[in-house]
Amino acid sequence: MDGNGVKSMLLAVADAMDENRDMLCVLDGEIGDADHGIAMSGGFAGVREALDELEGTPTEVLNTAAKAFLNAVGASSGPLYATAFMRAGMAVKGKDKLGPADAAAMVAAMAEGIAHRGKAQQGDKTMLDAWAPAGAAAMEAEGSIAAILTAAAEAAEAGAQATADMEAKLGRAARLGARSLGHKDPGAASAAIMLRAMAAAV
Amino acid sequence: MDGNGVKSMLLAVADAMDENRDMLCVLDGEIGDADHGIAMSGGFAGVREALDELEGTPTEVLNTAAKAFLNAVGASSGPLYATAFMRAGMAVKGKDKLGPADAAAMVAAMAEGIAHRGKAQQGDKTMLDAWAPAGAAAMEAEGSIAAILTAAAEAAEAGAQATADMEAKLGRAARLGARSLGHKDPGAASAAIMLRAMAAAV
Amino acid sequence: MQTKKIINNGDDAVDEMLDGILLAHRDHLRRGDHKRAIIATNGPRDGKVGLMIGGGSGHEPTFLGFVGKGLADAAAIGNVFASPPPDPALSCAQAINGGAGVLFMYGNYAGDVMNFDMAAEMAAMEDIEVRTVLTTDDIASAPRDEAEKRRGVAGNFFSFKAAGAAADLGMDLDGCERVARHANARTYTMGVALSPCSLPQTRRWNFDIGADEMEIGMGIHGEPGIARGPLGTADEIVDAMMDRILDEMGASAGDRVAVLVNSLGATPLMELYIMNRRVQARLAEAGLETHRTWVGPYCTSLEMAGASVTVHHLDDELTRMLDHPCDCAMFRAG
Amino acid sequence: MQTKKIINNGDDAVDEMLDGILLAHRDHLRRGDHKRAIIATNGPRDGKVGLMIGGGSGHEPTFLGFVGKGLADAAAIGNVFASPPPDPALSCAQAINGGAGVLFMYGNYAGDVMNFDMAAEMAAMEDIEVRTVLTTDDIASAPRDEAEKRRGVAGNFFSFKAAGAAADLGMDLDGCERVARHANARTYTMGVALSPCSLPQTRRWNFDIGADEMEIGMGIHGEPGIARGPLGTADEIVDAMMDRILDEMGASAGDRVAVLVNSLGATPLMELYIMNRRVQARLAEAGLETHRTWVGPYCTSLEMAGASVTVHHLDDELTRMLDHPCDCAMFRAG
Ligand SMILES: Nc1ncnc2c1ncn2[C@@H]1O[C@H](COP(=O)(O)OP(=O)(O)O)[C@@H](O)[C@H]1O
Ligand SMILES: Nc1ncnc2c1ncn2[C@@H]1O[C@H](COP(=O)(O)OP(=O)(O)O)[C@@H](O)[C@H]1O
Ligand SMILES: [Mg+2]
Ligand SMILES: [Mg+2]
Ligand SMILES: [Mg+2]
Ligand SMILES: [Mg+2]
Repeated sequence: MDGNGVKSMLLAVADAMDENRDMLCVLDGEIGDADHGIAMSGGFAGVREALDELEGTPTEVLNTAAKAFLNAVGASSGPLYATAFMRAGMAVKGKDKLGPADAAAMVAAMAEGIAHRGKAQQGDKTMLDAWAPAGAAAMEAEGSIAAILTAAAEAAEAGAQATADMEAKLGRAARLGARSLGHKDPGAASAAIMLRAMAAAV
Repeated sequence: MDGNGVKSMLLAVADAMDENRDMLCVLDGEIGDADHGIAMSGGFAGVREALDELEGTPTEVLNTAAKAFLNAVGASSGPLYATAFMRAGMAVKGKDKLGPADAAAMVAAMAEGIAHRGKAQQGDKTMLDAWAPAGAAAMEAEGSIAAILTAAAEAAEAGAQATADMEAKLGRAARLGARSLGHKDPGAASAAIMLRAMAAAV
Repeated sequence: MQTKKIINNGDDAVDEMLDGILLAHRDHLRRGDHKRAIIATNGPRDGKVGLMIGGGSGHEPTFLGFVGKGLADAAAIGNVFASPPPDPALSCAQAINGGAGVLFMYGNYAGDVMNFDMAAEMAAMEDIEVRTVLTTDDIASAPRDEAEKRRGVAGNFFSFKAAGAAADLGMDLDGCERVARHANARTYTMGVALSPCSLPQTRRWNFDIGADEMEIGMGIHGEPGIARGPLGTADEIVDAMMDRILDEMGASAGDRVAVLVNSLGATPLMELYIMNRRVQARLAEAGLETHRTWVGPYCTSLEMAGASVTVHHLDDELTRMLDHPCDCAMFRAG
Repeated sequence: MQTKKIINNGDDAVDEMLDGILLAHRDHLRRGDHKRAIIATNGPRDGKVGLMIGGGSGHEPTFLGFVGKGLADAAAIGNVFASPPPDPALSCAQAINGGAGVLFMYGNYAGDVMNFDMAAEMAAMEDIEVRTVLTTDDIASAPRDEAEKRRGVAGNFFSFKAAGAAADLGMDLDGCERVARHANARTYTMGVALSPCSLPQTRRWNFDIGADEMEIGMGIHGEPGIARGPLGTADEIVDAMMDRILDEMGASAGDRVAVLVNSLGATPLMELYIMNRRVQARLAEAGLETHRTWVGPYCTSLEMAGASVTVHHLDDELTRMLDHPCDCAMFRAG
């Protein structure tokens, strides 16, 4: 996969976020402030625009996406995904073509970036509960890029599902305590959607 | 009928206004500001309180009612009914006992007071469209006080009904023009209720 | 199901509100002899024309927000959407009469006219000279050739401001009346309502409106307006308002105006400022210069959603009146 | 069916609102290098600590209403209910740095902390010293022993005011930071929501609430609070709030406080003043003296119905800060 491959992956995510915008807002409305779909689709709209003319290496594409996402949204998702994309870009720095191991490294780097920026622990009921298992699954999986991303997406989906049984410790939902039980974390849900769209785009 | 008789008539009206408060608000909501029931029941609540201890002539009772009604409500109804009750009081001044002719004079005086204070014309879609025919019917009717008040109430009811086919010329509804068609004037409706309660109380 | 309100007994709402206002604004407001007569602590003085404003409750910060030095000297307060009876108005007139007469200003509504006229007659019997100027800025409420039938809405604040400044500057009763009439004649308001309000005593919506409808020309008591239509965009709504306002105003390029973009209650500042953007664009397009702009809830209808735009057509005198300082509890200008 | 709003395209709402604000308040506000960085025309100056506040839109007049001489020097503005990204905050810091450093103040939300911290790091690379004080006045949002986890809501205005006065009085960055932390530590807010709000981009209610329910401790972004209950009377609601506030505050008889009774948007002044009546009764009962009171929409959640009560526990220093004059577009004090 070259820079254009990474770009089509991100554009596929942008479409997926548009499709899921309302669903993500509804999820966020249950335990947060009802805007997560807006943040994700708005952020990727910024990415789409910034990548429009760009022909670059995977790292260039990811760095451009990071800045565009951040400036389009702010919010919690902005710094988290900006950091994630920058780390992913660092993980594949200097490469023009990415193989399965690079894809795994990218996913793992995104998970690390989110953990670093957000200072969340697994179990805090955040997007990290999708990204951490996704990073681990990607590193363990074998086969094609698609196979690796699919493994990551599946792990993210399971992780996102599991957030429904967690009490929030961080983010807007943290003040809810036990009232956050039974509601899936919107950031974890969008993480799974992102990875599934990436896998499908390869 | 003595002063106490006048008093029981007014107390009966107070009860009738409480019962019809919501209906009158709904009527006023269609073409006005939805508060006519509040004004009428609030005004007569003031009358009820002011008359509580009073033992007086018909004129004293009516003058007390006038002031109490006015101070309790203001609004359009306040000056109109305050003037009406004062005129009624003047019409029977010096009398301790009222007969059928006095009752008719009272109703006619109320109609005149309302016309004088409001400067409305018949057909303007106001309470005058109930009071003017009621005053005329009272003067024409024969028989007991009850018969006279019943004739007045019937005329007021017909007059109130007819306001539904009028375009408002005065009051809050005046700006509605043709949109006021089909809606009964709330002030005319409460006038009919008042007269019916007075007739029933004798 | 009752509408939601943070109140105690609906019948006590106005008096409890007044208690809360007086507790919050002791520096500016005090009670007169009547509990519904509220007097400026620092406004009335000997030799100055007294300005009394007033009307029904439910429009806060109108009227009490405009009571203070340089603006109104007192306000007579009625029940919700109901003119006060004559007594509080008379009590105001007595408290603010400095020997130079008292000007009554209020919106043109049948009930207000009857009650305040009775108060004016009672004041005259006590040798207090009273003049009355009705505000009639709602251009949707009657055609231009019957302008005197129009009702007073959010724009009344410009007329109050001008009269208050005139009085504070020491003009006599004739002068204050003239300035007040002049200001009112050059004030143009159009409003639109999106949702109903409800009275504290009934807690029922006072009219129905479709989920995608707006009422153009709705009165500030929820009286039906001139037309129902589908809810437009902010620019469409403002254009409809500004077309009519600019047409009525007949201003020449280079003229100055002041602007009020007013919330009827529930409409938040975000929407008002989006409207203001278009208002200013239309004024600029017409070559008019905006001298000052107010944006916010200045004349409300309880919790009604909706907004109005007022344009006040300035001349040198009205500019001086508008810029004259005033010091009120809920309002600032000059 | 979409919620009713007077807007154009929901995605443009924030930028169009900012245009409208800048047109209305040219005397007070100007744009910085970034279109979402708004600077006080007359605040920043050499040698003075710069105060930057900011956060998501939808809370108007927070934050821009508090930008002006004597209060904040700039505000960085985000999307609706979303922290701004680092760039506008950096642009603010650059514009208001007078060589004495810049204080960042904003509500304690995960997104705001991440974005503003990134901006602070970027500013540090340009040799602008930045300190940060988070506002945490919402006592319903975390227990007392985790007070640092609480979110900032309507009471942040007292902390901003104190810090702005400190900076205007020439205190250095250490001093301003100390005053800001001190003010925040003595500010206590409790809120209650009656109806949801809706975002301009979704125009869907962001939560459901029963027709006779209220949510106690609701956040200013519609985040669920601590409990649902049946809607109480004004006195019951205020008592529930004041019980907790007075308990947390631990003031002694004779102490002075300042009060803010705040509308979350749709709740009208009538209800706020009815609440204020009870707030003042409770304060008087506790032997506390109310130095000043603000009542109105100061920190809103779009069109949400509801209200909050903030009590700011004064001492001599905080009284001086509160009384220090300031000159902002949508706010007045001192
Ligand atoms: N500290 C954090 N670490 C990781 N993820 C976080 C953190 N704080 C919040 N999140 C994630 O952000 C999501 C909310 O994002 P979004 O709605 O876009 O931002 P905001 O909370 O600012 O409205 C949450 O569902 C959660 O997954
Ligand atoms: N000038 C008038 N003459 C006679 N009746 C009037 C006049 N103006 C208004 N009314 C009556 O008053 C009624 C409204 O009364 P009410 O709702 O109590 O007062 P308001 O209009 O002040 O809210 C109208 O329905 C009409 O019958
Ligand atoms: Mg969110
Ligand atoms: Mg009425
Ligand atoms: Mg009324
Ligand atoms: Mg948000």
